[in-house]
Amino acid sequence: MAEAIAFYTLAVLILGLGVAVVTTPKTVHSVLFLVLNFLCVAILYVVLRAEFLAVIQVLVYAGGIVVLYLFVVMLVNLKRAPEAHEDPRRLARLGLGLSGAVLLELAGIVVYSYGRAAPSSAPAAPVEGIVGNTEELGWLLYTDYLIPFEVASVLLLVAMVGAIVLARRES
Amino acid sequence: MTGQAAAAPIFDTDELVINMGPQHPSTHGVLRVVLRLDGERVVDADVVIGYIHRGIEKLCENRDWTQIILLTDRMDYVAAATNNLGYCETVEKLMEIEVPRRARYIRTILAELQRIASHCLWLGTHAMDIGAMTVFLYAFRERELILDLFEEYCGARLTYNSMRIGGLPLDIPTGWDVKVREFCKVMDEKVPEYEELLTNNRIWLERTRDIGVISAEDAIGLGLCGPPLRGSGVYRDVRKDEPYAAYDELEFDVPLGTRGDTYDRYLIRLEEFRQSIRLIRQALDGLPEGPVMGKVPRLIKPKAGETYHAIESPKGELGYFIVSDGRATNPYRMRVRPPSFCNLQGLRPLVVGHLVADVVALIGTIDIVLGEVDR
Amino acid sequence: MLDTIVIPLLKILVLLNAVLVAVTFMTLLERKVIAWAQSRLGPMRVGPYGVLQAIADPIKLILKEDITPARADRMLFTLAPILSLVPALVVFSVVPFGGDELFYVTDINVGLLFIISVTSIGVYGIILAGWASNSKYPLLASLRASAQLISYEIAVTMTLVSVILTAGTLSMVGIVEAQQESGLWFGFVQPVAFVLVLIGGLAETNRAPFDLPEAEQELTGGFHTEYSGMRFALFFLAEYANMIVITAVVTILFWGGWLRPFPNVEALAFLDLVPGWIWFFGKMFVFLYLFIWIRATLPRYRYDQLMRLGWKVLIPIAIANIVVTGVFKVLL
Amino acid sequence: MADAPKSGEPAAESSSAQPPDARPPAGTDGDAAAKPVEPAAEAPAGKGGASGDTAAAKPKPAAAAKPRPKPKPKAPPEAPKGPVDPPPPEDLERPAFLTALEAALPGRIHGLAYWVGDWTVIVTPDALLDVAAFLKDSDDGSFDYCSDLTATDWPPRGKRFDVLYCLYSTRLRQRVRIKVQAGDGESVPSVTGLWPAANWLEREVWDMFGVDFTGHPDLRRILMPDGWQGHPQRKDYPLEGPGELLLESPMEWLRLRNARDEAEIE
Repeated sequence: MAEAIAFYTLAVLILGLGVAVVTTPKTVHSVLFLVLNFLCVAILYVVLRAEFLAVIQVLVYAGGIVVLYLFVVMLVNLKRAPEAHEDPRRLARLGLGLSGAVLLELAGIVVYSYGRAAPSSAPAAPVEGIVGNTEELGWLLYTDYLIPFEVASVLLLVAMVGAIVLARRES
Repeated sequence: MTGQAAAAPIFDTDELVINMGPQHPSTHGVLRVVLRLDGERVVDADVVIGYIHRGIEKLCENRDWTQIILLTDRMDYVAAATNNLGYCETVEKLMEIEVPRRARYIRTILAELQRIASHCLWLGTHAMDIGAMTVFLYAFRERELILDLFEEYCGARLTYNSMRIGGLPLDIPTGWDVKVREFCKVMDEKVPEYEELLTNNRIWLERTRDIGVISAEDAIGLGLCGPPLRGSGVYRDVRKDEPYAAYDELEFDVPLGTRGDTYDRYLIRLEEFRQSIRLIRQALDGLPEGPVMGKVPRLIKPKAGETYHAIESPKGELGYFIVSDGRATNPYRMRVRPPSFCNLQGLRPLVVGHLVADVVALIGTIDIVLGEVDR
Repeated sequence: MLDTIVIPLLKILVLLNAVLVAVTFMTLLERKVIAWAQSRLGPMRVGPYGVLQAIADPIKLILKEDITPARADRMLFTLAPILSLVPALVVFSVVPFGGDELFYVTDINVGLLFIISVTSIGVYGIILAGWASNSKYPLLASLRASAQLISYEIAVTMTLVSVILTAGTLSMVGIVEAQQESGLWFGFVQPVAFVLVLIGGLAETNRAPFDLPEAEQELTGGFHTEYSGMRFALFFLAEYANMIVITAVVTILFWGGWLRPFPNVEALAFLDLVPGWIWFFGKMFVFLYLFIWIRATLPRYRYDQLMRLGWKVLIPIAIANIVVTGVFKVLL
Repeated sequence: MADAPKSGEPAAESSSAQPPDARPPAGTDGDAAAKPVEPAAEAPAGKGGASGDTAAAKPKPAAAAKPRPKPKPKAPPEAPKGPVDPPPPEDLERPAFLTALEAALPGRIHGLAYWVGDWTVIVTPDALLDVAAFLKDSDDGSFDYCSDLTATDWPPRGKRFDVLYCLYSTRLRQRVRIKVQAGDGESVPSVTGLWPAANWLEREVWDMFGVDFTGHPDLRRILMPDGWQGHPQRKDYPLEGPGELLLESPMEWLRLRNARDEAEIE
C-alpha cells in the first residue's frame, strides 16, 4: 500500500517535472527541473530497492550530465531559439514522430508483459547471501547482458569521438 | 540536428567583456583593465588609468624647488627615497652642484634599501596574486625592518622627504650603520626562504614559465624599463650606463633574463635583492667622512635651461625633465618619466592570448604603483 | 518505533549540531594555523587566544544585511546556498565515526557511492550561485566550478573503484572491517589511490591550490561575490563541512577509520584503551591540518593547468591503478 | 661630480674643456632682452668667477642675488617668451650621430642646443619624422629607445608648444633630445611607428597640452576623464581647476592672473 502511494506520487511528480522542463521559458530553470526529475526517478529506484541504481542515477545524471548541460547553457548564447534558424514545423513533425514511436514502444512493452507471467524471470537467485544488488547487477551485466553492455559502450565511444570532431576547431 | 546546429550561429559563444578594476583585489590600486574574453582567454585588453591623477607635475610648477621634494614622495609611494634622489640629482645637474662624497654614499645606501623594500612589496603582492599568500607576509616582515631603518634616519616610514638639493638634510644617526649591517644579515637568510617557497615550486613554475613572454626588440620598442626590460635580456641599468650617486665606485652585477617571461622577471628581482645587499655592504664599508651637504646657494634658482636626468628606480628608469626659466623660484616645467607608466603600456601586448588568471600574474610582474602611473 | 524513528532522529540532531560546531571551529583552526605558518598570531581579541572568534564570526554574519542584487534571479539566488549546504550535511548520515552502531546514523550497502553522488549534487549550489547573481565574475566562477568538479569527480570515483576492489564492499563500515581483517590499513595497500583521492578531494572542496571558483585575486571572490550575511555564511559552512567529509572519507578508506594502528598486532593492544572515535578524530585532524597547511603554502593553479592535471594525469593514473589492483586481486 | 658621471661622454668632454665660456653667454644671448636686470648681472658674475670650477662660482651670484629676490619670490607678471636653447659652444666636439645627421639631412635641422651635457636637436614638425627615423636607424645613433616624450608650454610665443623626445640608444648608451615647436591647433606627426612606446606618451601630451598627433593609432585622453574640457598642463590652465573665464578666453584669464600675482607681491 505504502509503496503504491509512493509510486503514484512519484509518477505524478516525474511527469509534472517533465512537462515543466519542456514548458519553462528560462533554459536554466528548465535544466533544474530536469535535475529534480532525475532525483525523483532515483527515489523511485530506492522504492524498488535498487539502491545502486538510485545512487548511480544521481551520480551520473544529476551530478554529471546535467552539470554539463548547465555549463553549456551558461556558456552558449541561447537568446535566439533554434527555431529562428530552421523550419519550426519540421521540428514539430520530427518531435511528434519521435514521441509517437516511444509511445508505441511503451505500449508494446506493456502489452507484451501482460501476456506473460511476471515475476518468474528474476534470475537473481540471491547468490551466497549478498546484501544489496550491486553484485547481482555486476553478474548480470557481465554474463547475460554482455553484448548489449558492450554495444552500449561502443555507442558511447562513437558519440564521444563525434563530439570531439564537432568541437575541434579548424586550424 | 546537433551536428547541423554546431556550425550555425546558435552555438556562438559571446565575447564577455569584463571590467577588471578600478576596484579589484589584484590591480594594485585603482587600475582598470577592460578585458574582452573568449571563455577565459583574453582577446583584447584596454588599460584605463588616471583614477588617482593628482596633477603632481602641475603642482610642482607652482611650488618652490625645495618643496617639490615632498611632492615626489607621493608618486611612487613605496619607493619615496628613490623619487627624492632622482629629483635632487636632476636639479643638481641643472645647477651644477657638487654633492659631497659621503652624501652620495648615504644616498646609495638609502636608494638600495628602498629597492629592497619595493621589491619586498612586489614579491609579496605578486605571489599573493598567484595564490601563495604566505610569501606576502614573509616579504612584508622584512620590509618592516627597512621602514624602521628609514624611520630612524628621517622620522618617516613611507613618505620620507629624505634628501635635499645638494646633499642630505641629516647625517646618519650613530649606530644606524650597524643596524643596516644587521638587516643585511637578516636579508641574506630571508631571500633563500622566499626562494624555497617559490623558485622550484612546480605550481609557481607552471604559473610563471612562458607567461607574458616579450622579446628584447619588443621590450625596447615598447619602452619597457627596469626588470621587465632586463628580463628580456637587454643589458640596461641606469646605475651602470649613466652612473649617479656612488654607483660608479661600487661593484655590482646586473642580472639578465633569457626568455623574457614572468619567471625570469621574478628571478631578476630576487637577484637584485642580493645585489642591493652587496651594494649596501660596500657602501657601508667605504663610507667616507665629511659633510653631507654641498655648497648650495641659499636661494635655489637654476639658470635658464632644461635637462633630462634618469636614475634606476626599483621599477625602472625614473626620469625627470626639468625646465627652469631662470627667473622664478619654481621650475617652469617639471616632467616625470614614470617607469610604471611606461611599463604598464606593455600590459596589453603581454596579456592578449593569455587567460584571466594570467592577467593578474602579469600585472604583478610589471610591478606598478598607480601613484606613479597617474601622478 | 524507538529504534526506527526516535533514535535515528536523535542521532541526526546530535550529528548536525556537532558538524555545525565543528565547522565554526574549523574556521578558527584555519585562521590560527595559517597565522602560525605566516609567523603571526591570528585572531587574539575575542576570548582567550581568540577562541571565541569562532562564535563572533557567525554572529557578525547573521547580523549583517542580506543583499540580493537587483537583477538577480531571486529564487535561485536564495536556493543556491541551501543547495550547497544540504548535500554537505546529508553525507554525514553514512559516515561511521566508530565501530559501534552508536557512532553512525545508518550504514547502507552503497555508502561510498552515496557519498560521492550526494556531494556531486553540491556543485549545483556553486553553479547556480554564480549564474543567479547575474554578474560576470561569479558567472566565470561557476563555469570554472562546473568543469572542475566534474573532471575531478571522475578522477576520484575512478580511484575509489580500486579501493572498492580491495575492500570488496561499498559499505563504509564494511571497508573499515575489511581493513581490520587484513590487518593493514589500505593507505599502505593503495598509496597511489590515497594520494589521488587527497588531490581530488582538495579540488572537489575548492581548496587551495585548486580554489579557482573563488579565487579572490582573479575573480574577486568568485561565485559568492554577490553574497553577504547569512547566505554567504552558508557557503562557508558548506565548504568546511565538505572538507570534513573528505577527511572523514580519506580516514575511513585509507587509514582504518576508528582502528588503532596495526589492528592485528596483539602487542599493541594497550592502544585500544584509547576509544575508537578518538583515533578517528585524531586522524581526521591530521588531514584537516594538512589541507590548511597546503593552503598556506602553495600558489594557485590556473584553470587550464587544473584541467590538464585532472584529465591527463589523475584519470590515467586512476585507470592504471584499477588495472594493477585488478591483476593483483585475480592473482592473489 | 658636477658633470662627468651624470651626462655621458659628450658632457665629460665639455666640462673639462670649457664651461665658463660656453654657458654664460648662452644664458644672456637667449633672453637678454626679455630678462630683468638680475639674471644679466648674474651671468657676468658667473663668467668671472668660474675659472675652471663651475660649482665654486655658484655661491657668488646667489649671494649677489640674495638681498633682491627675497621680497619678490613669485613669478613675474609676464610669462617667459620661450626656452633658452643655448647653442653648443663652437669648440665642443659634436657626437658622431649629430655630424652624421647634419650631413644626411642638410637644412632639415632648425638648430642645435647644448646645456649641462644634454644635446637637443631642434626641428620643425615636417622634418620630425625624417630626423627621428635617421637618429633611430643610423649606425652612429641607433636611438632605439624612446625614454620620454613630453611637451612644454610657452603661451605668449606664436608656436607655444615645445614637444620633446628624449631618446636613448641601448647599444651605444647615449642620449639626445629632439625638440619640435608647434602652435596651438597645429599637429605634429606621431612617432608611434618608430617607437611603439610613444603611444601612451603622445596620448598624455594630447591630454595634458592638447597637441594633436597625426597618425596616432588611438589618440584619446589618458589621465583625465574622457569628457574633460581643456588641457590641464597648459600654462593658462589654473592650478585650482577650470573656471568660466578660463574656458571662454584663456589668454585674458592669464593676463588677469598675472596682474593679481603682481598685486599680491606689492
